[in-house]
Amino acid sequence: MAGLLNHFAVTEEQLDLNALLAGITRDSTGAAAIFTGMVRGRSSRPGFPAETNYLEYEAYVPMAEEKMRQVAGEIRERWPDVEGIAIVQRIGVLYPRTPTVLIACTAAHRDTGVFEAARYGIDRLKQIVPIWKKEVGPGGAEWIQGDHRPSPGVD
Amino acid sequence: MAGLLNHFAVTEEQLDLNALLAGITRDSTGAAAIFTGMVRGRSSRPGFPAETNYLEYEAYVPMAEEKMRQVAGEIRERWPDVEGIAIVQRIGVLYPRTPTVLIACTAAHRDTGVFEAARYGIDRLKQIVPIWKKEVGPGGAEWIQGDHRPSPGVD
Amino acid sequence: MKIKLLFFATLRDAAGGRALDFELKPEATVGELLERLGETHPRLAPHLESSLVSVNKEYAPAETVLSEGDEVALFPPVSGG
Amino acid sequence: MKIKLLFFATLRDAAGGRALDFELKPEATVGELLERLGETHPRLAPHLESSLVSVNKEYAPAETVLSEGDEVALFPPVSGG
Repeated sequence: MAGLLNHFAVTEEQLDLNALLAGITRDSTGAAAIFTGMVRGRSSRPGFPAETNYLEYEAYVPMAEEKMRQVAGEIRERWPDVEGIAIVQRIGVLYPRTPTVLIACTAAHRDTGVFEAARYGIDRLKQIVPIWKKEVGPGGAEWIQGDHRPSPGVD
Repeated sequence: MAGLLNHFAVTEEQLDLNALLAGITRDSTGAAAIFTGMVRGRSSRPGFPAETNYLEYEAYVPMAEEKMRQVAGEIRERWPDVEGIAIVQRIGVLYPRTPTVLIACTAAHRDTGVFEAARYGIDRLKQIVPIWKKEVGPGGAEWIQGDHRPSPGVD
Repeated sequence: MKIKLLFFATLRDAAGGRALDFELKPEATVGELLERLGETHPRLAPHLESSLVSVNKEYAPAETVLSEGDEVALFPPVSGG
Repeated sequence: MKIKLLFFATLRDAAGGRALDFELKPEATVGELLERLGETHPRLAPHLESSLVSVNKEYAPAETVLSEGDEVALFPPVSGG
């Protein structure tokens, strides 16, 4: 699959959206859909911590980057007009308002599925990419546990 | 509508996605969907210039910023969980691969309609915000004309 | 009465300039403005039928009644993004 | 045979460390590994049933047969993003 514009990373560095976008842009590119997640400092949704001081992320880095590659492959299968895909997770101690994750998909035009592709990317990342976060708030520290059990051979 | 995180601009400056995102992030924000458009240097889609040297944008700036505000109002009506909205159009001479426009919507969670809201935003911008571009390619210069005729009172 | 005219994109090219102060009879409508403009600026005439019109930064139909000092802009369908 | 065990998140806390070299009989399965681990590391036992297992960076079911030098990771359902 030479020539595919892919960028997968687990990093402790700040996410630079400008650079990440430029990295998956080529001459034929006319549109990008980007998702970013941020640390919520407070939440009113039931089941979520009302107040968070910070999150601490860890990852099984080589497997995470492999699984990001798999997610990108699934995206290309479903939306073959997607040109570039960046999937980046920041790890370490991250404070409220900080972008923690980015999924960006580029294509020639916006009607190619780029929005759906980015949405699919973040949904799949949260299912199968081995990353975990511990929430530290006024009540102490707690690992946040996902609810997806991957099916070997499928996930 | 005090306290709404809105940012509307027509600018000749480079779009800084990091700063624009930070500007519409607050403590309760956990997700952002961002659309950017770029100048295509080449295209294989019928009806689009095969090769473009650059685009030259102009805008009726005060009306454009008013119409951006209107688009944001329409977004908030449809997706009331959206927290922040940034709509920015860059004008002037812009070369291939350059981001020209950004629509970003933030919310507490990604299932709040942020993706649909960003998509709606760019669709509406291309219908009603008074901005025009001239395409300059090997064959000369040509104004690109839209196909939407706004309905006064609605658009 | 006097209104301020603005032209953008193809309309600016045809008008040969971006702005114009224009004299109209009181309570003239947008439709009457366009008719008058076609007479005084024949190079604009072929563009007027398909052009969009805003009055004070709001899209305005032909029957809109104009007032002294209004800012009226003429331009083709938009193509931003 | 020897395999390399890795622990993450809650499993790392329970294991008291991130990595462990572990001795197993040849051709042991993932299921047998978990059973053995529960015996040798009782603090891990309560976590093993709900934990996910990867072998050489791929999710692996209990019946997967292990080989000398495999990298086996144990961790809870993921929560990145």
